[in-house]
Amino acid sequence: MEFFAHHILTVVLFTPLAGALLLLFIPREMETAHRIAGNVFGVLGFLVSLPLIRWFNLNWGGFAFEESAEWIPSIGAKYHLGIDGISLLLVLLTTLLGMIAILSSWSAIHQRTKEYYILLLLLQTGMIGVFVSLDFFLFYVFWEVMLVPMYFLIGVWGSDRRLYAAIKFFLYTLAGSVVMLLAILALYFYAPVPAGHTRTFDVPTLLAAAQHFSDPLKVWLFWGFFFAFAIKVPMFPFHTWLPDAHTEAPTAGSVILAGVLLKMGTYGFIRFSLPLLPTDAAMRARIIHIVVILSIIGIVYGALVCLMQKDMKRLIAYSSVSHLGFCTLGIFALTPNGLAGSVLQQVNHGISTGALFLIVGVLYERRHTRMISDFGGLATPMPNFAAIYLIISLSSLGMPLLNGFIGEFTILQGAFQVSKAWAAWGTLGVVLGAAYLLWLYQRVMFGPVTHAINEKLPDLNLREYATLVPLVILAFWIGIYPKPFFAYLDKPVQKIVEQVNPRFYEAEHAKLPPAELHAAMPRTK
Amino acid sequence: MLDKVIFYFFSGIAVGGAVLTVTRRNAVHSAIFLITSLLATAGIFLQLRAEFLFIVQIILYVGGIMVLFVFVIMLVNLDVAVRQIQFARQKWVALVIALALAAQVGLMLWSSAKMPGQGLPVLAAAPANQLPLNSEEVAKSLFDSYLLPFEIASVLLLVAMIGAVVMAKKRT
Amino acid sequence: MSIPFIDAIRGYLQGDGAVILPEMELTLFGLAVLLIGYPLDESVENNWFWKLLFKNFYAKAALAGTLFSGFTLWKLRGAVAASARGYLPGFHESVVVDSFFPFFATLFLAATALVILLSVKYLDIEEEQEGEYYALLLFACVGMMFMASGVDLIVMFLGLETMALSFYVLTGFLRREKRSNEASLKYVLLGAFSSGILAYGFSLIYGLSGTTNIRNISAVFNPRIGLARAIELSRQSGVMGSQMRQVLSAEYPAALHLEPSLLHQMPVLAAAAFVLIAVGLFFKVAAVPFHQWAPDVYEGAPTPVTTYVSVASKTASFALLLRLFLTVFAASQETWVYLIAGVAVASLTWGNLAALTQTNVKRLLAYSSIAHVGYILLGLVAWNETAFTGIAFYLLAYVFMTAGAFAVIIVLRQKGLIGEELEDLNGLYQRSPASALLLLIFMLSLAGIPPTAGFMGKYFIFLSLIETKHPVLAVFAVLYIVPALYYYFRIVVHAWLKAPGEAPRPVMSSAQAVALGVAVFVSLAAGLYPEPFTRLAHYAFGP
Amino acid sequence: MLPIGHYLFLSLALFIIGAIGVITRRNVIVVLMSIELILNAVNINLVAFSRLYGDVAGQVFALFIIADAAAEAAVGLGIIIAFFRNRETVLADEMDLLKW
Repeated sequence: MEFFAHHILTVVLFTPLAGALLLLFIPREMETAHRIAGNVFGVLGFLVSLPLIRWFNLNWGGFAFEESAEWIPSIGAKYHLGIDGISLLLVLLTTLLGMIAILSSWSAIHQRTKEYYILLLLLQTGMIGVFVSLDFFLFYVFWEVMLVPMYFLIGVWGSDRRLYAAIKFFLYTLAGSVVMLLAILALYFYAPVPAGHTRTFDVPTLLAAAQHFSDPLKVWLFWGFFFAFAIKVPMFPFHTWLPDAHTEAPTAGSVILAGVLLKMGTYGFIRFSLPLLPTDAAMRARIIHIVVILSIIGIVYGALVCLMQKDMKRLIAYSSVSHLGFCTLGIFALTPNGLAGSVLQQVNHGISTGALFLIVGVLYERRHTRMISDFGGLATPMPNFAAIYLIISLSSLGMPLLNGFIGEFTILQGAFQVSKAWAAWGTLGVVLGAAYLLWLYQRVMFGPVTHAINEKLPDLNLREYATLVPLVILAFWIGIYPKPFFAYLDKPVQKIVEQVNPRFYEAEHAKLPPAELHAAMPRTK
Repeated sequence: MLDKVIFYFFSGIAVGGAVLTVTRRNAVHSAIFLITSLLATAGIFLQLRAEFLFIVQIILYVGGIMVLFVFVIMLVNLDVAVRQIQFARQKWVALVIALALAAQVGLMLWSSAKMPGQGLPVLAAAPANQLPLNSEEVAKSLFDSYLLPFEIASVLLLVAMIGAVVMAKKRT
Repeated sequence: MSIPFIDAIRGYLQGDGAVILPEMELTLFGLAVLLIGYPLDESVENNWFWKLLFKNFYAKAALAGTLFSGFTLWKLRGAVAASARGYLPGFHESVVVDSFFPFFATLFLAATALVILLSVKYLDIEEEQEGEYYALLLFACVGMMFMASGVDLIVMFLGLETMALSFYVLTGFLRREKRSNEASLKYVLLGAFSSGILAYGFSLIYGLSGTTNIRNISAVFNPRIGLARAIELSRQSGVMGSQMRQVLSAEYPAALHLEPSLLHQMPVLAAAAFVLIAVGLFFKVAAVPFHQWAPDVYEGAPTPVTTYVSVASKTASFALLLRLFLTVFAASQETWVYLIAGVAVASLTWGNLAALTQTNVKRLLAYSSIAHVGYILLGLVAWNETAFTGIAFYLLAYVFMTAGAFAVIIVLRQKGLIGEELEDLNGLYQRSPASALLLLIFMLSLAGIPPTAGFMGKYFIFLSLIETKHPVLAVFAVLYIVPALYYYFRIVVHAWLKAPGEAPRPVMSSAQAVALGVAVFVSLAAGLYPEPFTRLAHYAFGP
Repeated sequence: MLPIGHYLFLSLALFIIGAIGVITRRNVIVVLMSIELILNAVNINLVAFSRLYGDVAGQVFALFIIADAAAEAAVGLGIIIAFFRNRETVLADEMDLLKW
């Protein structure tokens, strides 16, 4: 138990990997055994991550559960793990969605089950690794390692154009990450080395050192990281891999892609890009301007494209572009509200979009088509499904009392503090979001049953409830009582804003009498 | 003066032979001109007081290697070769590049010849009173300073022997 | 008891002989393979005991030779560490055993051993199981080892030629195969041409310095280290080259101030010599634009020989190139760096782009290896400690991952199936999951995806480019990973995602399994826990 | 002894002629002969420098170059014979199984 407490991140990180290794030894023919083992380790992976919630100290501003061991001393790379509130939420989201994704594949995957579960579990380790690494070298290794299982998940179990989508996903992401590698190496090289020390890849050390870099260097580094993260998020001009990958991937793959993989980009922005913003006000403003405009284009463009889609999965994929636009907008507003809202919205997006992909998966398993025109009036044969789908749709479009509202509202609040125009464009995105999601719902669920074959579709079975209900509960929870979630974000967000936008707090202090300062802080207080 | 005459005589033959080697259609003619060129080179070796190399050049090169060439030319079907066009398609490009390269290196040599010490960064030439090298000294140094290359050369020749046997023997 | 003959041998082995003992052992084993095989042939046929002992006798003997030599090398390494000067010279300083030599020699021996393991079954299928083949493998390795240990132009050149001649013959070893004939003919013509160019460059260097020992040459070429070298030399007896003797006896200060400015700016003749030597060596390592032979030779040669050519010949030529560039041409690095950078970028570009459209796996890997040369040359552009470690690490990784990739192709070669086309790989995953997995790992390593050896090699190269302020080259280099991944994954797609055709299940022999195991172990270990390998690579360029 | 430049020019001329022969000729035997010319050019350089410095190394080097030329010729001609047995041609252009 003591070991567990001291190495909890290692345990969380490697539980899925252990499962993958175990699966290697199960003979190829025993498909049920693969499914059981996969699910056991999916659940186990989630369970071991739960103590993180309890043991996490909300008042501790630094990284918690830190572990550090020598790895490659000659180049200064370490096995260094640790999380703060932001990564905590994302790790939990990963383990939860991983478990659900594994469960959702029970009856969807019929060929090469062994490899399927191995790859899902490997992917899980890779994703957790990205969120918990506090060493740039380790971070980069996980960042790239994760691409290979995803490539195969799309390439082997995807639909018709899977080969194209898989390699497109791989090449796009790789192109961004190799540039990031250069940025990491530059950061590593330019950071001053104290006498008697070797160089280091340690994230906190390097980011602290980066504060004293010259502005032009910081700008270069910023853009170096930017491409990797922007492709991953994906931001507007770099988003073209996303519809293909999401559409062609199997259901579990889409859930993971939308739910977790995209968050790596936004996580990277918060963790690595913000500290690299130049100190010079003009330079910084220019960069932020570019990024925010790209985010807003993403929000509006993504939503508009959604209105024209005929394929349900493609529609949801484009909606991700729009939703992630909110997240980046929130991050680069550089206000506590924007940042906290952005992280929460990332979680929300994982929940809602993950659930939406599961819903499409449910339909796909029954009809083997994703075309909107093949459905219609499904509310009649599948009432319970209709109810859950409605809740999820509303959550995704930002209905009050559901999670999406909290996230989007906080982001818009944060953006409004900086610029009214940004908030206005964001609001337009919210409106459009309501339009395409409700229209989709109407076309699929309402009206008379248009195809005879749809009349006899069975409603959700127990396993499908098990995948969807937790997400619905979470959606309500965050929508009604988000305080515990914000509580995790409070300290880290404050730390980041103090670092990257110190004048924000000064201005707030000046504006308000001390007594009211408390109230002006993000709604977490 | 005599030196110059001898030099130009031999080098004229060497260059002329070389040019004819690469331009003759008939491979046998090429081989004969190559022999001429190599013999002229042997003359230049002699002028440079490398008597041992002079002999080696004649016996080994002209007597050994060239006989090998002529044998192979006889073995393979010459008639076909003669009737074909003899130059590869890219010859003009190649010629231009080669000549440009020649001009450039020539220019380099020309300009360095004008420099003190003829552009050579080492010391001045050997003093005139130093005895010219002779076969004895070559032999001594071959088995003393250059013993290792000598040993490696034996491996090299062994490889060549195995190679020639492997390549030329008929499949059993 | 003292027998004069034995004493003489013992004295030799403790003196000069000790320095070339690994090479001597290999040569002896090569001779044994050549000579012993024949008389045993007939007795082996009928007796089960002899059959067990002498089945694949050639391969077993050759493998034993590499192991022996490797063991001797290991002991030699200890002797180097214990020596006062940090290196052991021999034969009037025409060879040295320093930290550079054991690293490269180990790579050559490892490559040779891998190729021997991979050859046995292949030659059985081709019905060409002959002692000469293994003897030539060993002699080629001897040549390579002299390329790495030689510090005399003559030794280096002869080592290079021994290696090259062995390769010409090995490439054409399948005499009835027309492609094999053709490949070896192209190889010998272009190879001999490039050797001629290289020799011409060597003759000019000799002319510039009056000596063939590269340490003395670099003393002449690099005036700053000249003084130190002159003093060091003056303390030794039996210095080679009357010219050097003349310099040192009385007037080395004069020698040093003789045309120092000329030396500094790389005189025209030295420039010409450099260009010729560089061109000759670019041919050998197959750098653009001197790469044309590589795809043809790779495709036509028997696949184990292809492995050997691509892995060992390239590494050995780099060893020679590094030895020369790091000593003789070190001072003029600023002058020639542009040439190298141009060749590196051209190799990266052409190698990666031409590989995109290949349908023959061996050809594809040929172009990809041209791209790898580009990365290694970029290390020479950066020219700092990280870069040298990177070059050594890259070569190490390259040896094992490329050998592994070819090994999978060799496993595919069965009776009636060549297995070199991309289509032949279709459904490899269903036919042989283990080979498919290994292939995937090697492809990831070749592409440079962590955590594999290939990534660590690239890591050092990229870092050195950043350290020496070559950001544009660095961006170029990293972005070429993307097309590289694309064509490596074409192979993976065929092996993993395409349906199998009629092709039979490949059967892996135990020798092949061992070779693949070693290759995959290094490819993964050097990526997951690179520390020991990093130290090894660092050690190659001196403590 | 004549100025060293004379010998360098002679050797350069032979080298260039040999190189042109390698590049332009299609008859592989003649290509091999052109390579012999190149090596011969190398030897002229080496012997001339050896005489210039009164240093024996050049002559020794030239000796090894000759040995190497012999070895290369033997192997090269062997390969040509093997090639000829299979293909009945000695023209470089007819080597077309592999993309040239």
